[in-house]
Amino acid sequence: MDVALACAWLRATAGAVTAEADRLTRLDAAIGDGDHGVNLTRGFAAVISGLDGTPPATVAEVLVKAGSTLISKVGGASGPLYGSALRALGKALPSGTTVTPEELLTGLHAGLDAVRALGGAAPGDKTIVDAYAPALEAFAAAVAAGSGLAQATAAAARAAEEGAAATTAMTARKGRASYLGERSVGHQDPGATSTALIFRALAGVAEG
Amino acid sequence: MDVALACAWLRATAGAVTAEADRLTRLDAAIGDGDHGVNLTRGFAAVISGLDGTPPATVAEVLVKAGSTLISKVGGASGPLYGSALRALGKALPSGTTVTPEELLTGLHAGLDAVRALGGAAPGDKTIVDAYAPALEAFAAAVAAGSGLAQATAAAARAAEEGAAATTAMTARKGRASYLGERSVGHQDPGATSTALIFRALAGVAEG
Amino acid sequence: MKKFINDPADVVAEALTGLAAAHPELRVDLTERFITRAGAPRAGRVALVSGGGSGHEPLHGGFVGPGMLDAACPGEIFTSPVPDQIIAATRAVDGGAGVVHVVKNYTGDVMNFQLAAELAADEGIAVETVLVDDDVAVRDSTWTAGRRGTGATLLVEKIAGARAAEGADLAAVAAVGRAVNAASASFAYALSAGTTPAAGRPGFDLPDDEIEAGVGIHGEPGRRREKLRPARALVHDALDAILDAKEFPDRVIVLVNGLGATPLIELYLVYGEVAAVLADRGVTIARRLVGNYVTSLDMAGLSITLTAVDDEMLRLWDAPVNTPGLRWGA
Amino acid sequence: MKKFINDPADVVAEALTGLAAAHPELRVDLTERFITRAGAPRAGRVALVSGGGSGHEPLHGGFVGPGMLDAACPGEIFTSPVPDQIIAATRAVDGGAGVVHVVKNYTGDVMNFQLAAELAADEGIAVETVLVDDDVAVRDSTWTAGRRGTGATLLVEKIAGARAAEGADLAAVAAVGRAVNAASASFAYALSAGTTPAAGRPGFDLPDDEIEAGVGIHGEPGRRREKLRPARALVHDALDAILDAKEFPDRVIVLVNGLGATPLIELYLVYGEVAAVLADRGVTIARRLVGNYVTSLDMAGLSITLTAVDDEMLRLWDAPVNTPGLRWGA
Ligand SMILES: Nc1ncnc2c1ncn2[C@@H]1O[C@H](COP(=O)(O)OP(=O)(O)O)[C@@H](O)[C@H]1O
Ligand SMILES: Nc1ncnc2c1ncn2[C@@H]1O[C@H](COP(=O)(O)OP(=O)(O)O)[C@@H](O)[C@H]1O
Ligand SMILES: [Mg+2]
Ligand SMILES: [Mg+2]
Ligand SMILES: [Mg+2]
Ligand SMILES: [Mg+2]
Repeated sequence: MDVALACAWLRATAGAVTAEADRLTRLDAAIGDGDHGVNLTRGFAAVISGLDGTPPATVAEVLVKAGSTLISKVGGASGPLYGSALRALGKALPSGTTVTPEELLTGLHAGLDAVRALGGAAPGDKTIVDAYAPALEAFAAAVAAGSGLAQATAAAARAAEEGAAATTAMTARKGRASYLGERSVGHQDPGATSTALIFRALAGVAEG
Repeated sequence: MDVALACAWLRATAGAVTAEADRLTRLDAAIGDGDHGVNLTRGFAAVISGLDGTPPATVAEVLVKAGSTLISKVGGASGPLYGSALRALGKALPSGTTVTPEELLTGLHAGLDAVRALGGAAPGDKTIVDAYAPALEAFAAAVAAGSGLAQATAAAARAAEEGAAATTAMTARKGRASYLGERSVGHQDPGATSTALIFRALAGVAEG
Repeated sequence: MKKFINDPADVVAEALTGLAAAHPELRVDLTERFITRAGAPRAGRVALVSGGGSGHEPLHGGFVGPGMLDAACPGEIFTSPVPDQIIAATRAVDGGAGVVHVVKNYTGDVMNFQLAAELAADEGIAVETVLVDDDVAVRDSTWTAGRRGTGATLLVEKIAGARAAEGADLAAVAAVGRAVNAASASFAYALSAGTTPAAGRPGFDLPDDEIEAGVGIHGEPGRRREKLRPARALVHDALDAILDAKEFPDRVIVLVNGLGATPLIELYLVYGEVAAVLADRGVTIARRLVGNYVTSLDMAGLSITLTAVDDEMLRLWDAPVNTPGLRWGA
Repeated sequence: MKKFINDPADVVAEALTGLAAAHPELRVDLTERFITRAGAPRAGRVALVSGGGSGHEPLHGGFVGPGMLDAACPGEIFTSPVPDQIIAATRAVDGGAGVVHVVKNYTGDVMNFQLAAELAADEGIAVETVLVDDDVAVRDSTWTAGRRGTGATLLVEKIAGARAAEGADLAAVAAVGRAVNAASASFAYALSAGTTPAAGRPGFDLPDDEIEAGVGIHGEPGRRREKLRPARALVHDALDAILDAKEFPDRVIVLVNGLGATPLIELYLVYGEVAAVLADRGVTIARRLVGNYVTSLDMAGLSITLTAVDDEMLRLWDAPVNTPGLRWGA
């Protein structure tokens, strides 16, 4: 991954969350407060307008800056979580204009750790973690099997989507949906859904 | 008209405004504030529960008491107007247990005068007056022609109903509907409508 | 209809019971249906009595207290009080210096207060009536019932109440009340109708993209129905109507008043637009009030009132007031 | 959606502009998005900062002023503020004696305030966080995000604010805030959902005869949907939930709080029912507040909060407060 690809990833994510804002908001309205789509649209719009000036020189800087922007602009639960994840991901990368799949794997690990440290969610709690963790696992397996970035990110995206779909059956134990208890069952988690969009955006740009 | 007939008239009126409360309220909602049916239902319910003790000894007393009750219980525009009308009607009657059609005519005259003195409405202003005035005229003509009470009140009721229907074409110049100006055209006046119900109730009990 | 009520017929009575329990500093006569402050009557002081249909809370009951009303008479919802209530309240607060009736200009209110004033005169109580008719959405004409009383009622009650509190005589209290009314103009918009418990359905229907411009506080239709537009455009039009109707030569008090279901965040947004337009037009805002004061049940809507004030009125506006609905300096 | 707004994206910014114009006694930083009282920081005094999503007005911006908050950070509608706002407000009001953050217990609020508190610590500003989690509709459990913060926020801000005003130190101010929260329990009902400007449609749909029992102030679903029943029955159930969840050994402060579109007349009616039930249960009401304080845009609904108070808390409750949304003794 180089700087251009990192920037392309963020732009593709911005496009995806904007296009899917309504669906994300609807999912959030069902078991939360109905702002997830608006939150991410606002946040990633700020991220890509931050890229419009002179873009940072390294992949790490791109991602750290994007994370800081999310923290500054989104609010809510998803702002600090995605913001901290991207910051941790960036900070775990070597400084340089390109990053290997192995280095990206380390970064993605750090990102998930940040989400879990800040939010305290475990797999099965019906959160971002339920898409992120399987995506990371699939990515790790692909890298271990010697796949390139395109293949590994495609595997991660598929796993994130399956993970997001699997949240439908879960009872929320973190975030706003946890207030619903059993009534949260039957609804797909908005944060897990947006996580899948983010991994799908990565796979899309990595594919070429 | 004797005391029993006066009481029967009030009971019949109470029944009519209760049965038609929804229509009166709907008419009032269109060009006023939507309480006319509720107002009259509440008022005449109080009137007939006032009759439940020892009924007054004279027709005059029955009607004065009913008028006072309306003033005390209804509020709004219709309470003082109908209340004053009944009080004036009663006060214009000779004290005695029966009243001739001629005496009733004098009383009805006094009632209309009270409405006009208090409310200042002229014929054509789209108010109670537009049903009351033609009813009175028809009653007077019938009495002059030597009709009995049943015939005279039937004529009055028909005239009141025609008068109420004619308010549809009028522009309101008094009461809440006057705020609407031209927009009040096309709606029948609720007060004129309830006036017609009151005269129809009288005709009904006079008929036997 | 979904409301937090028991029997629709009991709403006013039960709300008064709650008001009495919530405000030990008020006395609520549940039989005669009026609200006075503790310690009434105040000997030698002019008393202020107002009233009108319920459903406009905190008006009027919420404005009973030091510096404002001595008594309020709540009628049924959207129905003026009856003379019995008004005379009972008038008697209860008359301290020998006379009583001012503050009456919103609606046929029912006017007639019922008039009958009560006649009864009071029979009993030797001097009554002056201050009629409030500030709603410029209704064209004033000798051929109609005249303009409706809306938001300016709060200003009349506050300023006349302050004048009474400082010991002015009956004529002076009534005079300042009339002056405030004469210096006031209001205009309201509804986005949707309120629902009276008795009717059980909204007072009027508006399509999803239409509003009622110039609506009355009982849901009376206004000047016209129009398409919803941005707040900025609506404020422009409302202020045009207000500034066309009256002169505002000097400083003004501005009231941006919610009609019930409009969030405070929108009222503040609208106040920002009002302040911008008035700055443009060279009108100085001396004081302002933003909130729900003269409501119309759960109507989504708001009204804007401007009152031209002189130093005397401003001094009286700033004087302490201590009521459930309006409180400062106390 | 019908609202008095311009562009939905600008609602919070434009409402802040209006708030700034309406309240010269407040300072509104439109760039950093926070509200402080004039005269901040107060040297040597503990400062109180709160914040949360917008749409709950007058909470929190309307509670900035002497005797209550030093600063408020309004987020986007129903979205917690970001750490930048919170740290900027914290810096602006820190008078050297430390800052208390009053935070409603929502994941987003907690995380954003936590990040800001870490930044403050880096800058050498001592911060104590008081978490408000009074909503007993949500079963408390280590397996969930815990109870939500709702009506008790007002009581925490008022009482801790009074403690700060009299010069207590950081630990003492935080301690009384936590004690108030621990002594509070709330339960809410919604008759219909509010509509955020961004979403443009109600947050949830309820059939014409159903209500949401235990709703959250962002429209979060509650314990259950049920048929609308008379106010008396709803109050009984709400108080059962509250009294089951906590002990109220002595006197209480009662807050009957409208969620936005509920007329005051209904809130008073409900307060009357609350007073009757508590009299039955032997709970003494020391003070009460009835009105719209912690709202949810135009949601039709209400919440009931009970806070068990001792003499000290009552004294602090009665202390003067002078803010746009709550004012007495000043
Ligand atoms: N503690 C947590 N850990 C991980 N993810 C969380 C946590 N709390 C909430 N989330 C995620 O955040 C999403 C909601 O984000 P958003 O709607 O933007 O914030 P808010 O709930 O503050 O309105 C949820 O769907 C969930 O996936
Ligand atoms: N000045 C008046 N003179 C005669 N009738 C009037 C006058 N003003 C109003 N009315 C009558 O009163 C009716 C409305 O009564 P009601 O709805 O009970 O009172 P309100 O208008 O106070 O709600 C109108 O339809 C009209 O016929
Ligand atoms: Mg959300
Ligand atoms: Mg009417
Ligand atoms: Mg009426
Ligand atoms: Mg949110």
